Amino acid sequence: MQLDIAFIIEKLLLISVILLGSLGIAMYATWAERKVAAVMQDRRGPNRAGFMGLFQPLADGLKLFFKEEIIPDRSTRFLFILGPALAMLTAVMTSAVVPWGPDIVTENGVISLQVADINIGILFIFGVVSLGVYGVMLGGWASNNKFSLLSSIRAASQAISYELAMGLSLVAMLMMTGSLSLREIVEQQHGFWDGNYFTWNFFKQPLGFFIFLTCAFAELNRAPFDLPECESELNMGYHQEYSSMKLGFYLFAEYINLFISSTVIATLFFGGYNFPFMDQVAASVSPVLFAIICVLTLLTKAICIILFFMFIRWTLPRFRYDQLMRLGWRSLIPLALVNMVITGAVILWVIK
Amino acid sequence: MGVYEIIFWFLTVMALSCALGVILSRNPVNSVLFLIATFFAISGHYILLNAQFLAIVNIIVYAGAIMVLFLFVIMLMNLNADTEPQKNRLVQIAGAVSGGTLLLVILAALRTSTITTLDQTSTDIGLIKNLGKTLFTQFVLPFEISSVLFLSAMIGAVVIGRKETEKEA
Amino acid sequence: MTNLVWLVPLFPLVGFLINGIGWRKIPKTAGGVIGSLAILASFAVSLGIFFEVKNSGASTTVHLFNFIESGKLLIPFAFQVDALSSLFLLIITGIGFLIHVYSTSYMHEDEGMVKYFAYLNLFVFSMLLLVLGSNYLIMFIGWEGVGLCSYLLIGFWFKNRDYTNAAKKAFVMNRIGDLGFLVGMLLILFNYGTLSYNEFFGQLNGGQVQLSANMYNWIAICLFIGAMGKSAQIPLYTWLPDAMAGPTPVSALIHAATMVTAGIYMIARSHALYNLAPAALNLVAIIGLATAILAASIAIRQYDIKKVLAYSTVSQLGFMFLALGVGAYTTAVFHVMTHAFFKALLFLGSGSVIHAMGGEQDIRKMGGLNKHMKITGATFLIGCLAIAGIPGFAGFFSKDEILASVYAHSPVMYYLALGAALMTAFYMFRLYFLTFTGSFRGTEEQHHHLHESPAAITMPLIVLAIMSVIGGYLGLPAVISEHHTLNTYLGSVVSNFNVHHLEHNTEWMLMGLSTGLVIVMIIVARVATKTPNFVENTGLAKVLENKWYVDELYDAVIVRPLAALSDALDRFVEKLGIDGIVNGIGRLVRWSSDRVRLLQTGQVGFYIFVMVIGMALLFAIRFFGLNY
Amino acid sequence: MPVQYYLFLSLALFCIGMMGAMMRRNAIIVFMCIELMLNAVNLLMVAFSKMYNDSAAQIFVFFIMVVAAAEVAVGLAIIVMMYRKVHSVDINILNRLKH
Repeated sequence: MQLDIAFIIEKLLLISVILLGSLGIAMYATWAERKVAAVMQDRRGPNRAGFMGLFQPLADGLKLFFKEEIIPDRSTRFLFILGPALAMLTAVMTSAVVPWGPDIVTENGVISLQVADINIGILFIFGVVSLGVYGVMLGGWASNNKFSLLSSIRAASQAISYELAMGLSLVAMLMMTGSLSLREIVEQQHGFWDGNYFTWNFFKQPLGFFIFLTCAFAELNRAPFDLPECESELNMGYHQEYSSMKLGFYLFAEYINLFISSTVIATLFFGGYNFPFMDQVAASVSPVLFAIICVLTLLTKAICIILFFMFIRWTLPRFRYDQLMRLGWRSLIPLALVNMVITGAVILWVIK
Repeated sequence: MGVYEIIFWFLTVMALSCALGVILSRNPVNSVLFLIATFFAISGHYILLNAQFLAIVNIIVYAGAIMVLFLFVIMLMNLNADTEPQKNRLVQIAGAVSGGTLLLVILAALRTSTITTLDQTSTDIGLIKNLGKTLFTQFVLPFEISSVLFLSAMIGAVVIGRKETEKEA
Repeated sequence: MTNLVWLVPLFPLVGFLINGIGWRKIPKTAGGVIGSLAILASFAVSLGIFFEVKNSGASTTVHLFNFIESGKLLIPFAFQVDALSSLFLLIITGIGFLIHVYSTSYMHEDEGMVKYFAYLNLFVFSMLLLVLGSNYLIMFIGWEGVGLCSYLLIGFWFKNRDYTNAAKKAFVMNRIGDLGFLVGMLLILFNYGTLSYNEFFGQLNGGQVQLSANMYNWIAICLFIGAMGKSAQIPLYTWLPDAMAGPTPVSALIHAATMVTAGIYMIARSHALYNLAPAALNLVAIIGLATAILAASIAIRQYDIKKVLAYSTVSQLGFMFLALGVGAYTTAVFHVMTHAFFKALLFLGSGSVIHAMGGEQDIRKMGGLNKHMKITGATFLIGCLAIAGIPGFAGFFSKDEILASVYAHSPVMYYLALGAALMTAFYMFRLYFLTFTGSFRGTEEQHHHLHESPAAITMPLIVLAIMSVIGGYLGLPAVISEHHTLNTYLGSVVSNFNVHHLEHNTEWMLMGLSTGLVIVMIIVARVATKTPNFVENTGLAKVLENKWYVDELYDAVIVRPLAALSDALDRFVEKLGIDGIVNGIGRLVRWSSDRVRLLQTGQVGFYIFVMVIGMALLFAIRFFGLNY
Repeated sequence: MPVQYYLFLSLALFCIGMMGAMMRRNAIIVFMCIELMLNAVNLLMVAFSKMYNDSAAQIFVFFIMVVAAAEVAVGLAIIVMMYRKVHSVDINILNRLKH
């Protein structure tokens, strides 16, 4: 295996850009959340720090940084620190396989806008997502607090339960695409209309999309599935004992997750960086500009989905825990299975 | 020593030390974490051996599901280091010595075997396409049987774990 | 007619099945009639067969079906119809019928009468099978069948402990003999591969298989042991007197006329073998002579009417074996026939007496019965004359022929045999005089009860009395007539072997000697019983009364040591040895598992530990140990 | 990379798992040690798969995983029930099963 310095530099650059971008978007996602909440509750929201409160996330971050770091006396210190670190790590790891844009073909070579095009990209996402529960669980357990423990156990069981339905819903989609590589999946959704039908998977797997979306809500611990941190039952949830930047990591990881999963949803179901008439656009602009347009398209889609998440959060009431479990095991999994069978039948006898 | 060797030795050391951590750490949670790390190291080896699919499946199944269950159970029981009574020294030494003896014996037995070097060129047998073909043609019957096994294990687990109602007791 | 031979045993079998299955339901009279008719039918068929065989002189084998088919071994279920077997058929069915008729009256008071007839029919069936079989196996089946019936009938009144003991004794004694028979049979099978008479005798008379003389002797002796048991010869004779426990007609049929002669039949049948086995033949003669003398001597001092007759039977059987032993086979068969007539007559007569006396069997309590039972007395007298050997009666001819043959063989044996014959005359007339003459010595009640028996009892007596007179004319002595009817008739099957014909003068002399001495003995008996006084016997008489203490001897020599041995085996080998081993194994297992159990601590770690050690050892052995 | 290295590595992992199973009393740890042993075997399987260039060995890894997963499901259920009964996961307490 030969190490290519230029290759490494290129990848490192890409990684840092993506990381910083994700962090920035996550930051403003907190702002957006508050704004959306304000709009929906017919109030103003943050409006002091900067124009329309645009500096509010920075202020929050600074506040968290400068707050006193408290590690509970009876906690398991190492794991207590490891928890938020893992949460953050798994949150950002997913971004590695997302194709942010088409390859930029220049005279010097091809620059890929994807950190790693591995042929099992979706499985990688799954692996990382399934690891995501460790952060929550370890943190909750290490806090040595009953409420933390309970909520972390809730989070873990919720995550495991919904992972199943999520996987099954994706299996149906993978049967359509025939590939596990995200880049290939995106390229199959090239454009918007291939002459016969929509190219985007959303139109091919609507049921799968809804199941996936529901599961994404649960995985992200967002309302109406925010049982792990439901204040009325468990005080503050698994990060009750956390303070300062460790708490910030947890909260931040959630918003990064929100962003990344929105990106993944956009990639899987809404064509990723593809947009209608992209061929015409590609022909008329330079490759770099075209790549930028593509990235922006993807980001737009992701932001739309984030907003959708937020609307839902402030619209629907929270489930009860048994309802949550019943929904996962008795509704979504059978539904996903049925979807899978139907898809298989269609592929076998209709499409050929 | 190329990158391949460096990664190999790194993963090997990591696997062995984490495996030792599993059995030596007194806190069950630490054991679980060490085991997860071991699985990661093993997955890394899989990737080195061109078995990417297995590597990721290993992570999903073991790290993502099985170990979560372990952690889950441990947390449910709130097991700490002090909850496990220590075996007496003699038993531990006996265990270690016998295990080591087995290791030594087999190592000595295999020491003289002919050395086959694995080539580092990547093969595509680990690709999901090839695996799928093998699984659904040659091994389709074991596959179906394993699904039955899964089902029965699931039912068994549910039945065992069910809370006994007053009627049954 | 010959082809219908299977009818002969079939009728008794059917009778047995009817009576045997329905013995609780069938009325007594009907049971008796069924039983008797079955035998009568057999007798009729037998008669037809007899005359056919007599006319043609042919000997045929009637094949019914294959009994055993295994590899080279083929044993057919076939009947041998020839002069010998048809003669026995007549004796069995004829006398059997008479005794059935007799039994209808004699057993009428008994509640198990139908069952009794079933047994009797089964016996006749088995006996017919015995004589009809064309090979040793069929004979053996019949042999065992009659043994079984004998056991059942001896113990017919099984509520009496002594009777069942007697039955058991008979059974066990017979078993000993049967073992000999079986061994002999297997030896034949082993050496010749067949049990069929025709093939076997064919092989003996110049077939491919030639055996050493020793082997012939051994086979013959083995078969003779079987005959010993069945025909009550020394040393296996003691069961027969005890067998008198059964109903009297049974004694007459089984233990006098038919079953006990099975041994004679068998040896006569196997004469071809015995001709080749001189040592065995000598043994037969010696045993026969010894039995004749011993039994006769015992009979002299017996007081039980049936016991006297029983020992007489044993003695007469001894005579028959003596005849066989000197090679006079037809003479033995002749004596079987005449003996069947007069011994059946005597037994039935004694039955009539016992019947009249209300079950009393002790002749010391009898006397003067002639006044009350004329027919019984007269026929009994004829029987006594016949057995004693008074010229003109059947016994004279057959016994005289035996004596003549023995004289020709060895004068010493002749004198001994003559002594036995004289004792016979003495004890028979002692019995007769004590029973039928003089004054009654029983109780008043018995005296009033005395009466002549009904026709069903007296008719068979009369018939048998006539037969006892004329039966002997079938074989007139050579001095009177050169034509010996029976020998001629049997000639196609069996003829005498190595028997020298005496000069006529010698024969006359012997006849005269025996007749004179017999008459002297009768007079002695008359004198001895003129004034009966039954003082306690002493000396030799006491020994005789106690049957030479043979039962005690057996008890001391065989039974007690055996019992002691069994006891010792039980105590030491069984309890200490075998039980010790068995229980010891159990205790060992328990003890060791008690220890091994400790290994099973239930601690999984320990299990794995042991497993790992085992694996390590296996690997070590495989790779560094023995190079195999 | 000689295939023996993988052989030795997997052997070492296996023996470590075995030692753990012998040395520990916590049923869950013992269970994890068994998982470790299974994984050691899996690793060897994959190495051999590469050596012979045959995917059948990898399929066997799947089956081992299936068995392991089923085993974990049932085994953990048993451990939970045991804990519910005796409030301990000490396998030495389970030796009462022999009576």
